[in-house]
Amino acid sequence: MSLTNEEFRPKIVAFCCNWCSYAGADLAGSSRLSYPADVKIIRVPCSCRVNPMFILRAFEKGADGVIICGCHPGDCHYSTGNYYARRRMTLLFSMLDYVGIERGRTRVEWVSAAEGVKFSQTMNEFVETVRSLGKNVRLGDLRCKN
Amino acid sequence: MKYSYYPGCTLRTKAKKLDAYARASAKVLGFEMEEIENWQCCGGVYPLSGDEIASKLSSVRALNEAKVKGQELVTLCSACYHVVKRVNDDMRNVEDIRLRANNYMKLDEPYLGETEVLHFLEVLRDRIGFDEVKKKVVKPLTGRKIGAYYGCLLLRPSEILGFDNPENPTVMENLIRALGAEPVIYPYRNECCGGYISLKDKELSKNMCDTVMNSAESFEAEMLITACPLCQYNLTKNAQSDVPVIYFTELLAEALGVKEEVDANGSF
Amino acid sequence: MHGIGVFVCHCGSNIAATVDVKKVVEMAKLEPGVVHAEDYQYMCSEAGQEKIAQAIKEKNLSGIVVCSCSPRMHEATFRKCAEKAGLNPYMVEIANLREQCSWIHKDIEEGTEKAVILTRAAIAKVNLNTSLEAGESGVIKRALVIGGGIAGIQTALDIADAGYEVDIVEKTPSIGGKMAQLDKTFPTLDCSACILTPKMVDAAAHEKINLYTYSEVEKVSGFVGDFTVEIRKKARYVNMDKCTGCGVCMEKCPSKKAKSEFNSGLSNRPAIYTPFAQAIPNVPVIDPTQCIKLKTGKCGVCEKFCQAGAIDYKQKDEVITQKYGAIVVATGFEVIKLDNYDEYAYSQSKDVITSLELERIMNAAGPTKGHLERLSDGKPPKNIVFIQCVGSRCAENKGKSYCSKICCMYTAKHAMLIRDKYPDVNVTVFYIDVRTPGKNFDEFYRRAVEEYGVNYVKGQVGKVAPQADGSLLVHGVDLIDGKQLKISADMVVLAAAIEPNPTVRNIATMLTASIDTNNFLTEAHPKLRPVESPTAGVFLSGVCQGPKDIPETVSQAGAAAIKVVGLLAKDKLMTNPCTAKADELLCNGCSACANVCPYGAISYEDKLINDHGIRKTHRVAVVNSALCQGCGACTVACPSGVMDLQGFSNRQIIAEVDAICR
Amino acid sequence: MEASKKSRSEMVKEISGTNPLKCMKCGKCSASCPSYEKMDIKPHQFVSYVINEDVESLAKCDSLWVCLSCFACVERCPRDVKPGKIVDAARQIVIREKGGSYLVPDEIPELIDEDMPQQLLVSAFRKFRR
Repeated sequence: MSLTNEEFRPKIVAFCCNWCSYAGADLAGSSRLSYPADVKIIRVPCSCRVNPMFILRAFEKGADGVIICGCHPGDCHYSTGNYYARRRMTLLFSMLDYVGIERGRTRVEWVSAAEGVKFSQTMNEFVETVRSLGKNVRLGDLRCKN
Repeated sequence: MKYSYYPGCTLRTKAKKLDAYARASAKVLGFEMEEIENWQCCGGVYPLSGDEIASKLSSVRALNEAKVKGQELVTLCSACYHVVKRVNDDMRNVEDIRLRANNYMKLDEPYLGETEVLHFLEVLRDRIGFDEVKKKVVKPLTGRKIGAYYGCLLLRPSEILGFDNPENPTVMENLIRALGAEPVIYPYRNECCGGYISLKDKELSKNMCDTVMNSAESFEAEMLITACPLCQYNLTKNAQSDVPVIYFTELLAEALGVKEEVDANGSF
Repeated sequence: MHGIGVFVCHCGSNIAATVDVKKVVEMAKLEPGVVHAEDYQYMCSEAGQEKIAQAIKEKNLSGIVVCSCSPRMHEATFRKCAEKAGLNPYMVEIANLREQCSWIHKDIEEGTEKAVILTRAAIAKVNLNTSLEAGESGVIKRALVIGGGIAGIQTALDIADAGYEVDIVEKTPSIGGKMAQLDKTFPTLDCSACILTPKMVDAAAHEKINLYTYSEVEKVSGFVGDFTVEIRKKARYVNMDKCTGCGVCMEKCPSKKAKSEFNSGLSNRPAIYTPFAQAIPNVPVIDPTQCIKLKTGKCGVCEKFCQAGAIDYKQKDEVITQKYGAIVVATGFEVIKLDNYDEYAYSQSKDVITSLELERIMNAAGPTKGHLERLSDGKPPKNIVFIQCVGSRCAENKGKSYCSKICCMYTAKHAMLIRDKYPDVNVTVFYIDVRTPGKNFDEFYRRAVEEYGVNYVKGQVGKVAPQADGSLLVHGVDLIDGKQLKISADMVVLAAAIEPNPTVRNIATMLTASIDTNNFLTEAHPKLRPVESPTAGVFLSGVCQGPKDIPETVSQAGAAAIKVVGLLAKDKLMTNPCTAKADELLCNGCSACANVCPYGAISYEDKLINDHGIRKTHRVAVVNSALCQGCGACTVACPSGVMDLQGFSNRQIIAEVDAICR
Repeated sequence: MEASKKSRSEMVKEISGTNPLKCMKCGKCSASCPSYEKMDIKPHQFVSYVINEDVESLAKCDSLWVCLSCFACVERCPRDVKPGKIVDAARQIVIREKGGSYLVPDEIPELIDEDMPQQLLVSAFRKFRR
């Protein structure tokens, strides 16, 4: 599967909580459930550790999509962290939508440690959505482009 | 209360009774079935192939007409119910069929499965309630032992039809109870009568119908009721049994005291 | 003085097959701060670790990145290795090149490209790592076992024998669980009660074991080594200290219409009852939904007849709070509801029963005193059909996706016992596969066929039709002979799937232990840490983790116990140093952080702050690092951005983001 | 030849919208089928034939014309394979080809009787002809 130049390869940042989603990604890996290499995972202790600033930074630095994965509601290792994440991201995403970063580029998904299949499916879908939206041009840092 | 009504081809020809008794009963029970205008035959069987559109369109037309009138769509014949409800499910859930059907139909507003499809029995159970039906009974069928025959089309696939428990249905038994008779529960009431196979293979249908009728007889049913003209035909014609098989609406009309009136007016 | 070392593992061919490791090394060398990079076959091996240690010492590395498998696998290994070589263990970062890269990408170009980026991100992060010191916390030398079946009993006995206090919380009035309901056990056919009851007695008599029966866990807080648990002791209406267990109350109770849970609803029990004769404790409870006195105020027969004066209608639920160092979940299973399988006529015929109901029928203490008879008319059956895989191995919308594991063996057992005791009874078993992995298991099944003449038919049953004469016509298929079968049976036994006890969901939530889509508790590692939950201090015993038979349950119970003992034997636990920390200089004490902290780890102090020579006192947030679990909720809540999480700091994560998006 | 064989089994999967690989070979479909005795290829074998890409045999078999689409197999299949839909898809492939009809109008007058409901005829037409 060699890549052609024309094919758009989005940059995707995935924040995964250590207890559920990162483990779910590991399970997807050990079960050999593939998803596009465009997805790069950053491990955080909990989805509530994801500061909106990180997401803005990602878009500023050229990310085309950002996804946050946490434990299912009620299953958070820290009891309530994912609820905070959900509320914060709802606000942030609507603000991002307002400034022109389409809803399809941002997503929150609950993936448990046992859901390797869901992790891979989610990433496949998300990458497909972002691909269809094309390159992100909003919020990009226009200074000193190398 | 007014419902849109889809009679279907057989109810206009060989199964006029099923229709006439239902209308008369509905009047007693306080609801009206308004026949939709330009209905066409449902096709008798649901086209299972995912790539067929044309054979689904007659159902979509009927469904859309009910939608425009803002009414729920009622059917009496099991086959019509089965076909129309499954097409409606496609229109709700199968993107490809929804898109192609709408492209073909060119409606003012696309049809997306908004209409609720109800079988007459569901109207009795879920809209009127069997307690209400019971109150309207003037000639209770006390002492009679009656079996329900469901066949396949009303029950399966339950995932889509959601009509009743597919392996142990109760709606017709509850109706029989409401009418004052005793329901006979026998295990083959949800097994196939042979359906359209009886056109080319009477023997096969005969085997199946005998299984059903023998089972019902062994549980001492004096009579069977059904909602399907084809089941009624097969069970009457292809089984070696003297137990009569009639439409459930006839029994209903009898208990509600409107049977004679219908018989006098009807030309069956 | 900065110097980062990068170590790329081949993991045999696991990584090297789809990632060009040499290229990753080359690219890593170009990153700022990197002074050393190398690759090796197996970094986690002794030789690999030696390479890392040597590089740390020789090149005086300030931080290392290991590009290998998931940090959940070997982060601890490499941290220990760094520490031995004199580097702070928190100066280690892992780039997950196996689970997140080589295993899911097939194209080497693509895999390598991603591997380089993941490595780059880890390097960017480790550049900003700071040395952290793990704190210490104490260990409460007491364990809680939730569930009093064979799993819970065995775990408790093993922990107690090692000298630690154990409490068992059991929600029913007696310990014993499902095993107490069984008649015989495979593959040896010894009587279940004979091997279980001594263990129940041992547990009750053990000076280190304390039983809370008819009790439920209500609330759990704290963390490994220091859990606080609230236990609700439901009102028994019988004083446990006074009751002598004579049983007169049960005899005299006029309300006898409740279904006996122990007999799977096949017989009735009084409102005041012990579940079975060998119940432990042998103290009855009054079922408030059945007791005439409690419902209407009139009756009081049991009180009248109780010579010990143990009846107490005014007893109330009692909530006790207890501290534990470790918690074991042993909540077991239930048989599924059969509502979706009405083709087998379970709800339509009394003679269609589950295997657990058959256990009760075959048991001498059961509803038929051990005589094999039909529940409809009490007649002895002549033809019995067993149906396997009822609700197991199904598509998601049709039932349980998993194999319930125990059914093949218990069905062979039932078939054999019936043929042994009633040789004139024909037994047919419809099966899809006969699964008998286990010591002496297949031999056992073969005996059922070869010695006892049980008729095994490969195929399923489509319908069970109850006939007017009371018989059951079984419509099946024999796939080997290619024949549809219609067997007239007088009893049909369904091997219904088992599922985790429904209460486990709630318990898992309280313990923040992860659970899978089937409600089985997830283990920390499916192969290497099968009895530990990913949540530290929580352990798994028995079917709550996955279907298993008695021998397997007992071995797992012992394994969970040794893990608990290993934990309780420690005097101190190292705490996670990745805790939150406020910048005192900038904190304005607004309380936003404390409001979101689930552990109450943040308090406020008026502190004297030296701000560039200006000394002033102001209110600042102080994190109790012993309580902080490091979730990071506060870091995002802080409006001035002064709360940060050590090990996952804002700068570190931003550096990772930048490296990925570069 | 190989290629066209393969495409026919793909066609069955496409038309039926089912995945025969989900089958665990329990035989519950064949245990439930009311036409079993008259079938030369049994319902569970249908699933297997599609997996093994032998739609040629299915196209020639009698089972196509005795399946009633009663959906007992679909309702009871624990793996949600929907064998009835597979049979129907194979039948579709046959009747869509020229000369594939199982019912010709000329034979109808002999087959019908006075009481036969219209529903029967339209159903049979749908199932046996394009």
